Amino acid sequence: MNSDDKKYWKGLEELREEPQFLEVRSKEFPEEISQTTRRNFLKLMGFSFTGAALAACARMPVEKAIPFLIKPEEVVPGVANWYATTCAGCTASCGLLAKVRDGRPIKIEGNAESPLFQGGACAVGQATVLSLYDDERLKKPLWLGNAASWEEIDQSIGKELKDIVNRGGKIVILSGTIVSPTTRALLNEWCQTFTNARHVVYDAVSASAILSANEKSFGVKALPHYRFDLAKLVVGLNADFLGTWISPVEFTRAYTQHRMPSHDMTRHIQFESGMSLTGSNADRRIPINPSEEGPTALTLLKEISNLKSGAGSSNETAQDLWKHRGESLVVSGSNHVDVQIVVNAMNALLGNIGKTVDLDNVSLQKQGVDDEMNRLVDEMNRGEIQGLILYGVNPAYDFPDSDRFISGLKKVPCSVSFSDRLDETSSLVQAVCPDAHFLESWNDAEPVQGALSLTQPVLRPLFATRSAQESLLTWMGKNVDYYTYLRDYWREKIYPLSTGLYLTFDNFWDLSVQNGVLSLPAQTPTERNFSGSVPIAFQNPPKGLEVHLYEKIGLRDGRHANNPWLQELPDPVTKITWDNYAALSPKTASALGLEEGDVVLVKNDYVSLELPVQIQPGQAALTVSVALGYGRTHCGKAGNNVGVNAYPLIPHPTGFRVEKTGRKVALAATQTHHSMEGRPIVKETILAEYINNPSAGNEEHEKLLTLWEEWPKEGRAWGMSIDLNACTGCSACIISCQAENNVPVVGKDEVTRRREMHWIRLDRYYSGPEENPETVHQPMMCQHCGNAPCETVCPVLATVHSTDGLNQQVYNRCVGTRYCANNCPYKVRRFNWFDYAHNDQFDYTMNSELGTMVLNPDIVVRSRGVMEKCSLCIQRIQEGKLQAKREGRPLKDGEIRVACEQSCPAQAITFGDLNEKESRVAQQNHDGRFYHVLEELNVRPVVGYLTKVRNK
Amino acid sequence: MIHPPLIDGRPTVQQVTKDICRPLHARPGLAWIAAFLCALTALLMGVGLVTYEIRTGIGTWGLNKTIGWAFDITNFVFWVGIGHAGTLISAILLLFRQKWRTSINRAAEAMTIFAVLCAAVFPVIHMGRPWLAFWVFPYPNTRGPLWVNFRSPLLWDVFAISTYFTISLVFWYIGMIPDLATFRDRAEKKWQKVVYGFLSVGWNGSNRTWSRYETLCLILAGLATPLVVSVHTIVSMDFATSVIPGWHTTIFPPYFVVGAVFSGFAMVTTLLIVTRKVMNLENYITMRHLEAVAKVILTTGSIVGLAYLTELFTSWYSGSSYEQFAFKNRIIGPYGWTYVIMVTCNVITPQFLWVKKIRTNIVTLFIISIIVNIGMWFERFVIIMTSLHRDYLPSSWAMYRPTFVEVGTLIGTFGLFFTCFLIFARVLPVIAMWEVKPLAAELISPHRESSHG
Amino acid sequence: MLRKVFIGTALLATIILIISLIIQESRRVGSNQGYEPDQPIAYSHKVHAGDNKIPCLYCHFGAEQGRHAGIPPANVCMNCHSKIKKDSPEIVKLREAIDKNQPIDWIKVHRLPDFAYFNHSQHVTANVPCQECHGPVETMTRMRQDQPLTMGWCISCHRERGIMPPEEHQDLNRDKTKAIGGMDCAKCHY
Amino acid sequence: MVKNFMVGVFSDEQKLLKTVCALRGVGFQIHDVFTPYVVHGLDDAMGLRRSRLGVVTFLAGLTGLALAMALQFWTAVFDWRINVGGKPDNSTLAFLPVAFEITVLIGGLATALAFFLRSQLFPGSKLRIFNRHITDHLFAVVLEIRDASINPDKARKIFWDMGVLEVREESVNT
Repeated sequence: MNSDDKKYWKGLEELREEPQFLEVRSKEFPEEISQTTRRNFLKLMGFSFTGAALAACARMPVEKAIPFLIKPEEVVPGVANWYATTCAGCTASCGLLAKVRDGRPIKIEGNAESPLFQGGACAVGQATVLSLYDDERLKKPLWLGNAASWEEIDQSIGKELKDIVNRGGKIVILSGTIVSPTTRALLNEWCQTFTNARHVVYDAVSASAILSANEKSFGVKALPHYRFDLAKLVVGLNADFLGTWISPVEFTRAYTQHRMPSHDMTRHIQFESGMSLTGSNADRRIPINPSEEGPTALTLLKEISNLKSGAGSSNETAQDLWKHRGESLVVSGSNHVDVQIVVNAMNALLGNIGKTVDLDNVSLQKQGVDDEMNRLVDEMNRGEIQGLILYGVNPAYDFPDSDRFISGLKKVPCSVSFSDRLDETSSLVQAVCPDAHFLESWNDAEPVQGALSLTQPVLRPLFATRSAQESLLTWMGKNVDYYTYLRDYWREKIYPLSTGLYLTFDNFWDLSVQNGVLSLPAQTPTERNFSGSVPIAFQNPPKGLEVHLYEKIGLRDGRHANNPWLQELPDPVTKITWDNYAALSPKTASALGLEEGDVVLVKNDYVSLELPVQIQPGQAALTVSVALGYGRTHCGKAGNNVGVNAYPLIPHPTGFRVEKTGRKVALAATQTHHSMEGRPIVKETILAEYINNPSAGNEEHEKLLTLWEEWPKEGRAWGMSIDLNACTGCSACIISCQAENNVPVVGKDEVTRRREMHWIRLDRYYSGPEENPETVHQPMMCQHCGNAPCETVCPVLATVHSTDGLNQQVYNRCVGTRYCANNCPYKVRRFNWFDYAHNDQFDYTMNSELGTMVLNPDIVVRSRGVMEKCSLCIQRIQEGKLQAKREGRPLKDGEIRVACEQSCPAQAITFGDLNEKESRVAQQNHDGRFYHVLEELNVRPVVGYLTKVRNK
Repeated sequence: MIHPPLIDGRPTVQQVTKDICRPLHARPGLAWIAAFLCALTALLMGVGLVTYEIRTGIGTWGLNKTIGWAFDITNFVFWVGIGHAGTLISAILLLFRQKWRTSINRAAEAMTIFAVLCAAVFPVIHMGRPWLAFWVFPYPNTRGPLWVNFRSPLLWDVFAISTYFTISLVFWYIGMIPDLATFRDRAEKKWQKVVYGFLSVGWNGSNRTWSRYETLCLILAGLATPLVVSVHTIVSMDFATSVIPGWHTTIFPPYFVVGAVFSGFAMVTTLLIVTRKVMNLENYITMRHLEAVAKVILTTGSIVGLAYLTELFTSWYSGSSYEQFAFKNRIIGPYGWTYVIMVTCNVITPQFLWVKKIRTNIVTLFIISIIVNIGMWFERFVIIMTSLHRDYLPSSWAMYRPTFVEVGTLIGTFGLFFTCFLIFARVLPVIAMWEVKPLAAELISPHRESSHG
Repeated sequence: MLRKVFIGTALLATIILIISLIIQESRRVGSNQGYEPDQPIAYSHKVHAGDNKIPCLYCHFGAEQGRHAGIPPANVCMNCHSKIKKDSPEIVKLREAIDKNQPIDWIKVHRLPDFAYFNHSQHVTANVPCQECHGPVETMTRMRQDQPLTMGWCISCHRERGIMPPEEHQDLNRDKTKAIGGMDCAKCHY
Repeated sequence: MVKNFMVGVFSDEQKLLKTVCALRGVGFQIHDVFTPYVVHGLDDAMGLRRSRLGVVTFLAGLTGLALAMALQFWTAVFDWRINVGGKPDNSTLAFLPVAFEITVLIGGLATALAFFLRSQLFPGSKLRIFNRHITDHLFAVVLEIRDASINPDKARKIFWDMGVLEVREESVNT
């Protein structure tokens, strides 16, 4: 097929909707003006858009792409295709499916074929589709700050590199952890091509200590593959493994597998400073200061060795660990080698090495070693580095001593960055060669040895960008494209290792691309002897407050700061959006006379930061938790100057004081009241009681009477159940819903006014003492009540019940009285206070041609003044039913998966037909743990919850 | 029992005509002009703010996902409540043959019309898409036709308010026809002759018409009386039929109706005290009128106080923790101060009216009437806002702070109200001459058989 | 008296007339029934679908698979017209457009507001003849919107017809008429 | 057609009442009496029947009630049956408020309309205004001199006896 064909695809019915055309038409039918400027208009903006448009309408989006499952002869307008690919949101490299509609990827979901991730996808991964349409991305390469063509760039850089080689100067490729084996091979080859070239790996948030500790303890400088799925007891030490640590989706999936209440339910004990997502899920949580990590671990180690020697111990955690030896797991997020060595010793003593700690199929994430980076910066400052190629890193922002890095960078004659935007670092370099978005490029990944994953482009590059690998290949003079290079690598290195039955390599390749993931046979993990030396004691920290730095679930290390979806994603614990802050324990705050929102100076002898105070129950006394990843200055309109950069605090985390500035700011929180007030909203029990009585904690049910005959439930009766025991609160569902349903971003001010638009929210409640409360997370969306209070009060029938049990909201009928929202006991309805699309006041996602391309064309973009809410993904229900109808078969349970359900890494959400006795959701409706929130109101929701069971 | 005369100064029938028709010939006084300019300014500001709100979005108000109504519906209920006194005076007191209503019923009815007008603004502008407000009427359309939801209290409101407005307007106008004829016959300027000629529809004082006219007035009064009760009952059902603790209360219909009468009479007092001063009508609107009104305020104020107590008792007795919390939160929650204002203004202040000196003193009466007006606004605010801001799920609890647009719109409706009222005072008979004249005639020849009013 | 009766009758008649006119007109609000624009190429459905009996789905193949029926790409035209009537002035326009790589600005005749989701394949699968909504296309020399395409019009069909003939889908009992076609708002509005 | 009237103007309602009684006592048909306000006892003196406007109100109200209930019932149960909040399609109780309002509205408007029609009051009405001061303080008794059976002098005498202010005869073209 040639490009002419593509044009004609475009020209067809779709082209008619271009804006200029609409103007003409609107004169003909004036009453339709307002109607036409919605979905179709937005959808088709993409077609008039430069590069994307042509590729978009190709019969196949990109020549070599092989669609997942369905092999279309051609793209049918209005029919989505799914392509398997791999996430590049962090190094976890989750297997993804990209939904491509009319040539544009519009939704990212987890790939259920992936053995590690099993269909889960985190908030960040799902939000990457929005970063594809980020207006701040560079549209062309830059040479000395000016736009240039790739030929010019290649020529100039080629010359520079040649000069350096001739001079015998050092060239360094500074990158984040490379999880792609092919890219690693390419970098090796590159470094060999240029004499004196080397590759340095730098992770802003590194696991350097684990690597070193393992080298010292077991002689393997590697990040082990932690097997949470094999652990019956998990002890975490400041490791937020469900939220941000190493591979949260994989860990969440593995962790929740055995968190279903049963005799062998996994138990989880967490020692931590700030209240993390992981800690909020722990069965026992012990607040400790960061400096107590070592002593705590050491105590545990001693107690366990006492137990081993038969001396006994009074330490509960140690007893528990000893009871579960061989099937327990101790993890620490500390970046102190000594702490990690103690943890290693503990795992070795418990016989976990080779079982829950796999050092034979190691994780290939977080390979950065801090010392190497420090050495490089020293070299740069000494002027020893002649060429520096920055790939996927932003040290001018996230290197703790960024000034030293910048001064070093200025001494590098030739500096090149592959950054996709002019960020803090790339705005200082000589040449910026923008890397393509991962959805635009070929690549592979191996997050854990033997678990391979392929990235395939789902659309042609939107701009004149080029994948970094392609650039490197060009500069080393290799005349192959990266696709060929990748395929060749797989032919030589991967294909021989695969055990599947393939006719040819082509067959192997096609299937691998189609599936997106490939598992190579794994090594049998072996037990290893601990050979390190355990420190005898840890130093006491200087007087003052200690700072505990952490990553937030949305922004992580800050690379996604310009993604408004992630900025507006409420922190799962604090529920604050668009900011970082100094979290203090209630006691400390009241001792210092501080209230929430007070702006304070957090300072020690080295650094000082101005941050608003957030009062965090469960925060360890005398600690301040501050999130990294904020305070970007060069990431784009959404993320610039949001919060404060806390990286400079990394080297000096102790001896802080907090000083009041007298100013006060409002933190944009989506929830401001934190107690359930004794109401039975989240029902919970403890395992021991549950085992005696499966309805423990859920005994009380109202006897519901009705005055009149109920409406018949003949056809389908959709329902949902949410397992509060599985839900970790990771908030992936929020982004999934936002992407699927065109939920607008409203910005910090509007969130402060409590006007966020998320259709699904995660309610978080604390109970117990405020020094160390118990936490519950509860996803809350429209409960689709059978006797819906909202429906009765709408004067214009804009919200009524469907025959299949859904509470329908008809946007185009709504006049906006908000009566329904007032009368909703769950407060899940969202009102369009303003026009959020095409409004300069809300310049986030829907205000530019590019931003609107992410919109789901099957869903209306709601206009100002109408109510909206969760529809239980009615478009997916319709699509599923249509598919079954076209194929002449009944629907199967689980065939329709709503967005939040699909993305949930914990698989806490189940959607299905309540009228079908065998469906999972109908079965869960008869579970002893099943209940409806606010059951006594007799509103008869179809969304129900399963009680939370704590293993304590 | 001998009552003091209802009007002072023993005016002749001719004098009555002359006094009431004075605005036809005289230029407006300075006080009137000043008041009118103030009112107009407020109105124009209101119009500007509403325009801004409709162009930009409801987001210009301080509402949020939890609190969907606050100032808007508070103002609506407040103004509807104000309106009730007018109907009560003209209709219910007519049925009870209370003569003291005669000099004040016209102005009170005008107050009703203008208050309902102000009230009707809010249901329209509080909509997200007010340009589609006509969708609330059941009319044949191209959508199937798609009708409306007759189960929604908001729809009942539409019918109640529009019926109330229409019937009040008809009642007011019909009651004015004889006086408009007087104006017509006294008019000097051309435009006055044309306008009053048109409005008085050829009224010639025929007793055959008078006879029917009396029947008509009685019938309309008979219709208006249950109507006025139904209107505030239906308004209260906006809340009473909901599921929100603090709203879902069966006491609301009588409580709202009494509250409406209470606030309405307070507003009547305010207006009459000003009108009699500005329009020199001290002889017609006398202390006896004001005292009667004050007694109504005292009675209804006490009933309102009883309602507050009953509400508290019911919430305690219900055993529902949500109900109990809602009321606890009203009193000692973050908006407790509004509850304090409400109780102080509505329950404590009117009790001073037991003292005759206070209720027959223009100044104290005026102050109390203003306080009651404020208190009753806060009552609606307390009911609407504090119930919403903390309902079932604590995760959604939120705070509310009005924006300048909301405050300005409230002031704007006062502008609308007073602009209308001041124009009314200038161009229409402020006092029902045909009802006052028999009283004047009686005063002059007291020996005769009394005529009814 | 006679005069009064006459006037009264006339008045009543006028009122009834006005009301019926309002109702009549209000039925047409938002409908472009009868819209028949000039197209850049004088394509005749009568010649193709009527005289030559080319099945609708040959050109509008999208209708079977997805939401949009689609205006066929020019190369579909050229399947035949590379041989037939090559020199007709209209075909020359078509070829020129292909040569110049310029899309043809067809004017869309049947338009639904975007808040109404309509899926062609759903209706094709349910054996709704194209003519039901598009009128006697095979007799139209120039394309015309034959039906009102208002919500009331959609609804009247959904009300009256068994949306899916039951005998064809015995086993799909629960997904039948009510569940698939039906009158639920969210069948089309989401 | 030309009508001849005799108009007697009074300033006192007692005199007026007596005059009317006297005139009727001697067999005069009172065409009408014009007053600035409602004079108690005048209806009896003139022998007026009670108005039947109430019947209009009742019938119109009943019509309104029937229409409102019918519309609500028909739209909710027959024309488009929709499940609204699980409430029964025929939510009769919920239909009452609207039905009540419509009853009052139609009843009130119809009564007012009937009044205007019966009294021939409408803008531009050609009703004779016998004295500009009738809407101020004067009263007028009007006899229509239809034929010879009415003796104008006899009437005039009664008027003067009763203390009339002024008596005149008028011819009106209708």
